[in-house]
Amino acid sequence: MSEPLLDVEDLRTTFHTPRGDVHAVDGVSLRLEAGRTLGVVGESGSGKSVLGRTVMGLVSSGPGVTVSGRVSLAGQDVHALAPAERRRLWGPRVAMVFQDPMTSLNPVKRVGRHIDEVLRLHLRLGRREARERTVGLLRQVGIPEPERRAGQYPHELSGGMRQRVVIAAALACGPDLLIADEPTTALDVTVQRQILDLVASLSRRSGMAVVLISHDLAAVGGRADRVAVMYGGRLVESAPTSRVFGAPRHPYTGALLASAPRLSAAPHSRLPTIEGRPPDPADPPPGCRFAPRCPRAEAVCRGGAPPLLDLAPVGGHPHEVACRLPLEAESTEVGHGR
Amino acid sequence: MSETLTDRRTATRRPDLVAWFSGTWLVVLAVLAAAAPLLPLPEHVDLTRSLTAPTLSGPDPASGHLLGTNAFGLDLFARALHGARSSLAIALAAVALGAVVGGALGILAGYLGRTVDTVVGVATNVLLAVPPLILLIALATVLEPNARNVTLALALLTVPTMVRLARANTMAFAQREFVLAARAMGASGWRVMTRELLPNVLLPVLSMAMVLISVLVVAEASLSFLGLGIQPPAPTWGNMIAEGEGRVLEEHPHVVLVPGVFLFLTVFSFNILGEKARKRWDTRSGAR
Amino acid sequence: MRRAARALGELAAVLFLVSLGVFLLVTAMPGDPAVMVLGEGHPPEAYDEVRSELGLDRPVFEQYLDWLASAVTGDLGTSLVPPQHEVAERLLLALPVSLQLAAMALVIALAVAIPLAMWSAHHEGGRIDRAVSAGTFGVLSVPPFLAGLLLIMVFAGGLGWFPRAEWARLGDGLAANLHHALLPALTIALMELAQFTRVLRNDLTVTLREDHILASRARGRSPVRVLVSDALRPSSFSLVTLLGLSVGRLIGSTVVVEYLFSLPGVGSLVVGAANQGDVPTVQGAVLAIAVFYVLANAAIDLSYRALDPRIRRSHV
Amino acid sequence: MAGSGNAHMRAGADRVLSVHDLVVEFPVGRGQRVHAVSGLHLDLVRGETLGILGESGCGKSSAGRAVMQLPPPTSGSVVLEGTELTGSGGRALRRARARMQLIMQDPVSSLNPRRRVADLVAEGLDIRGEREDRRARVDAALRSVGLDPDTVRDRRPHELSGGQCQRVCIARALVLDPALLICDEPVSSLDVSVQAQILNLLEEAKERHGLSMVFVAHDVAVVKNVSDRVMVLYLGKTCEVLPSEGLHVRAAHPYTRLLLDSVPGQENGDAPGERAAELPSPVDPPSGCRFRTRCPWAQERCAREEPQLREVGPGHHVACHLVE
Repeated sequence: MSEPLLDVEDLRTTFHTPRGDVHAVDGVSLRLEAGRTLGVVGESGSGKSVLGRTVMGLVSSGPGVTVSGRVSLAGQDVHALAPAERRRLWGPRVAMVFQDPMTSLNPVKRVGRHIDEVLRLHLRLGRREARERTVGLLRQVGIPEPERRAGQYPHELSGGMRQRVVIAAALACGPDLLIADEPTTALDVTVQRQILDLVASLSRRSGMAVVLISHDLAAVGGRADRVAVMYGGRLVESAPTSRVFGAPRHPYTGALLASAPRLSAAPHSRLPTIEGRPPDPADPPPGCRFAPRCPRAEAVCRGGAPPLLDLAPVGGHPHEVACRLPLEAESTEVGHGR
Repeated sequence: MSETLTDRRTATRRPDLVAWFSGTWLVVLAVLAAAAPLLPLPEHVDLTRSLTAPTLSGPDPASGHLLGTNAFGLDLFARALHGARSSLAIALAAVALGAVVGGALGILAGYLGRTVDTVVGVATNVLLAVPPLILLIALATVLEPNARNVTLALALLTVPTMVRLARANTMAFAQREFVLAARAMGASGWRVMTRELLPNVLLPVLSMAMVLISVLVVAEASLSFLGLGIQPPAPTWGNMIAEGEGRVLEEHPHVVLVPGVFLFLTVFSFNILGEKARKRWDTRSGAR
Repeated sequence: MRRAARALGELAAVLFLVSLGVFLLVTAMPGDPAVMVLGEGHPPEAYDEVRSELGLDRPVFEQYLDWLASAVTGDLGTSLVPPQHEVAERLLLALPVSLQLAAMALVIALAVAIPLAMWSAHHEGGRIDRAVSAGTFGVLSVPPFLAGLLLIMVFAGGLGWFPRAEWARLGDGLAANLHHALLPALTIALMELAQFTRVLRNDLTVTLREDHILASRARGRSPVRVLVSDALRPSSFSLVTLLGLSVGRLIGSTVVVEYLFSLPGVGSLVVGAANQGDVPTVQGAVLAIAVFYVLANAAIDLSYRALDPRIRRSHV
Repeated sequence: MAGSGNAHMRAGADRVLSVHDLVVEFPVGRGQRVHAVSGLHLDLVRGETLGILGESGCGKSSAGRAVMQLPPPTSGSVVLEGTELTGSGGRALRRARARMQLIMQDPVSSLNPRRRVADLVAEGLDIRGEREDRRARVDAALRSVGLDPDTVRDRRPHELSGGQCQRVCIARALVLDPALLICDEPVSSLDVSVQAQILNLLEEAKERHGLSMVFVAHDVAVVKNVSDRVMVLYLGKTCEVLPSEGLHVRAAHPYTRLLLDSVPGQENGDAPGERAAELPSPVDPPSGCRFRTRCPWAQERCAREEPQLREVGPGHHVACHLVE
């Protein structure tokens, strides 16, 4: 196995709030090799966005926040770096795309300047050169008439076009890793597909690794090599994509897959549901966070946090599950997709 | 994410002590002011009764003049408390009047729109076309300077702010889906305004009222200071401070400092509490 | 374009109604202006003569039209109080003093407030931020007349650095002029300064929380660059709004401070006239101030377009 | 399509709702208008669910609200249980609204934050002045949506989760015993696991109360799951009307196919995709077929001539020149 590009070890992000400590990320470990795509899936409040920002180093220890554990990016410990050194990573080594392209572009700056600035800051390009590169990048992300578009303000572009601009700015310095936090949630279905296709093709072309964060299992499914499922700040399952869809081992993953309506199913078929509601991050249940909603839960599940164990047959890709009573290996035959 | 959470923490923890102090000061002041005529205080207004009292004496509890006397031998503590009576009563009455009138007009204009909105809007703009203090001076030129007229003038000053605030909030809430939901259930316009909008508009209006009280206390004091408000020897903080103009100030600073400190603490307390209220309740400021 | 025409029409309507209101002040007055001119014990013929001279024997609306017509040509009538100067002349003489004070105050306030707000917002929740916020609250609670008295006590009385109550026109030399203007200008500036700092700081902290700031940081920009080039400009809308709101307060403070320092500005003029019941002078001054104020606010509204490209497009 | 016509309208008496030639336009200044809905026809049989499918800007929400007369449409006719709603103002309209209820996308925002759950649910009863059994009817409504009256009755909306708020919204619609429920993206702001609960709840409510339903959403799988018939809208025009059974196989209109191909997990490499990404402005929609600017098969005829809805199978109507 090659040296991973990203190696996260027992990462914990805790916000200290008046209501008590919120363990947004609670002991997550994961690895990602260069050029691969990892999907991180979870419902709102699962900690997936905070995980992305902590990996990036945008959230770091300070007043009100404690980060522990280790994030190693191409051998460098992100959280041990001085702020100025960490900033030098952002752009050339790791970049981020945010959920809402309406708010992630500065409304009073022209489109081109968002990209220009990164080029001149990190690559020390001259004005002219930066301008040419900007137009090239806009063309590369599929924006028609890039020269004209560069001079426009964000509000003059559609949502999909804006997200392309955000991606172009993220890619400007050729990062090794792109963290995309719900990049398509705010967009229409048809546009959503275009953006995901774009990220996939850029990743293929430049060998860039991608962490694709989403609430939608199916959206991640078609693009990721591996999928990690989060619940209540922890990883509950992490496996090759086909295994997650074909033979999920964690009851939560299984229930999540089953509760999404499927195109192939007959109309008016009742959907299996997950009863109850997600845990309160300030006051999580003891033991397995999913136990209160889990039909399989027994006393042992409420005892202590279940460890993330590899259940894959020897020699196969790791299939890690944090469950004391996992589903049978081939119990549910869930078709890929809906 | 991290910033929001930290902010919430520091914001809830820090100013509580200051807020408690402010609240205590206002309560104590209000109680003393209300009870001032009943308290055994030295003379505060009648010059013929202070002929024997020392003039311009400094603060000295032993002399019976806790905070000293002014140029006519009138007791400053008594004057400050009686000044608080008129200041607080005028400011509160004016704000209440302004909130009721302005709030009602704002909701009507915001919900009904069209002609009502245009008329109310132009009227508001006319009132706002004259800077507040200038409007007060203009009114003071032609009106008898008594408590009622000062109150009415100050109330007029708050109406435009209240109209704008109520109108902006009404328009924001009217867009919210619960108003649509109420209409979908057959609610009439009157019901929507009184049952759906009013409760939501009330909180920002009340918190703005808190902020405006301090503004009005200052406005009333300014008017008195300029000799256009309630006339001496009847005490207000403004005309008490005006007594200290010129040389008096350097030789007997307490003449200015006593009413000055009362004014400062009161305005500060209203500012602190008003800001706290606004942070908690105001969703949308009425500023243009 | 239609929007601009509409705004212009509304502006005209407001100015018309303001002038009507200002004019009607006379009718609301308890005393009789003619008596005021003549003093007590006047002969009855003289009374009628003065009344018709002042136009008081004609219908109110006619009087108004006359008054408006002369006001537009720059004739604001004469003062009721001897020496009966032309109101317009006195205003013109007083105006430079007030404008200079207000302008100096605004410059001082902005020069201090912008860096202070940025510094404070950058350290949100920290010790500096808390100190600045406590300080601004304190300053906001000191009305200008009180602040002025205290400043006089310390800097003019105790330390003797500044004159206490005189004015030097620009003709007397720039140094003398500034020496006399500084203390009153500082008094006026204090409250604006505190207000600007507070609002700008709050606005910056909100802007700094927006996604595009995070995105800019994620591209590796330094916090100071982010503050200056990404956050300040979106926040400058509220600064412009604030300028608009502060003009009214600024005029009020200038009036009070001129009166306090006995400076020969519009404020002293209007307060003196108000105390003497000199209605024409008050009318003239209020009308002039209102017109200035309305136009200033209209100019500020216009400047939004220059700052926010989103508004720029939707307005045209 | 994006074409017009009313070939898909059915004959027969048992219709809860029929809408003819519905047009919704909004002025946007400078004499321009947004054409949100242009000539929409639809009908609804008792107990039926019609799904309206489309992306943002297709006019699906405007259509739902125009049926509610919130605000009334620019033109067209809306007949609810034999009563013409358009043009009937004031009191008569307010009475008719009790028969149709609206469920909206953002459950938190559709509840007045300053009121308690019991009052929110009873709101329709209060408006109608129905005072008897208020408490009992509210409790029954809360129970029917799976909420425990004793725990939620005195709570305010911000103390509930998004899913619970949506249940409250459904309860307050059901308490009025309506004939028609218009659901405007009722699950799109909810998490997947909660979404399934709400969808099941709507199905149960529909069966128990004999409701008819108009279900507006952008998610093909969700719409297919709840609907009997599906209508696909694009830029204010109807592209296709078809039974939801077998929708993913039978859909014929290029736009419906594009929507299906965009469903995550359904990507298929050899789909032709689309031509330009930009959605045309609803202020100045394309001539002829409105979808032609994004349609991979568009021909010269599509710009000239507006396609009409034609029957291509049982209950299946398509507005496209190219579909046989």
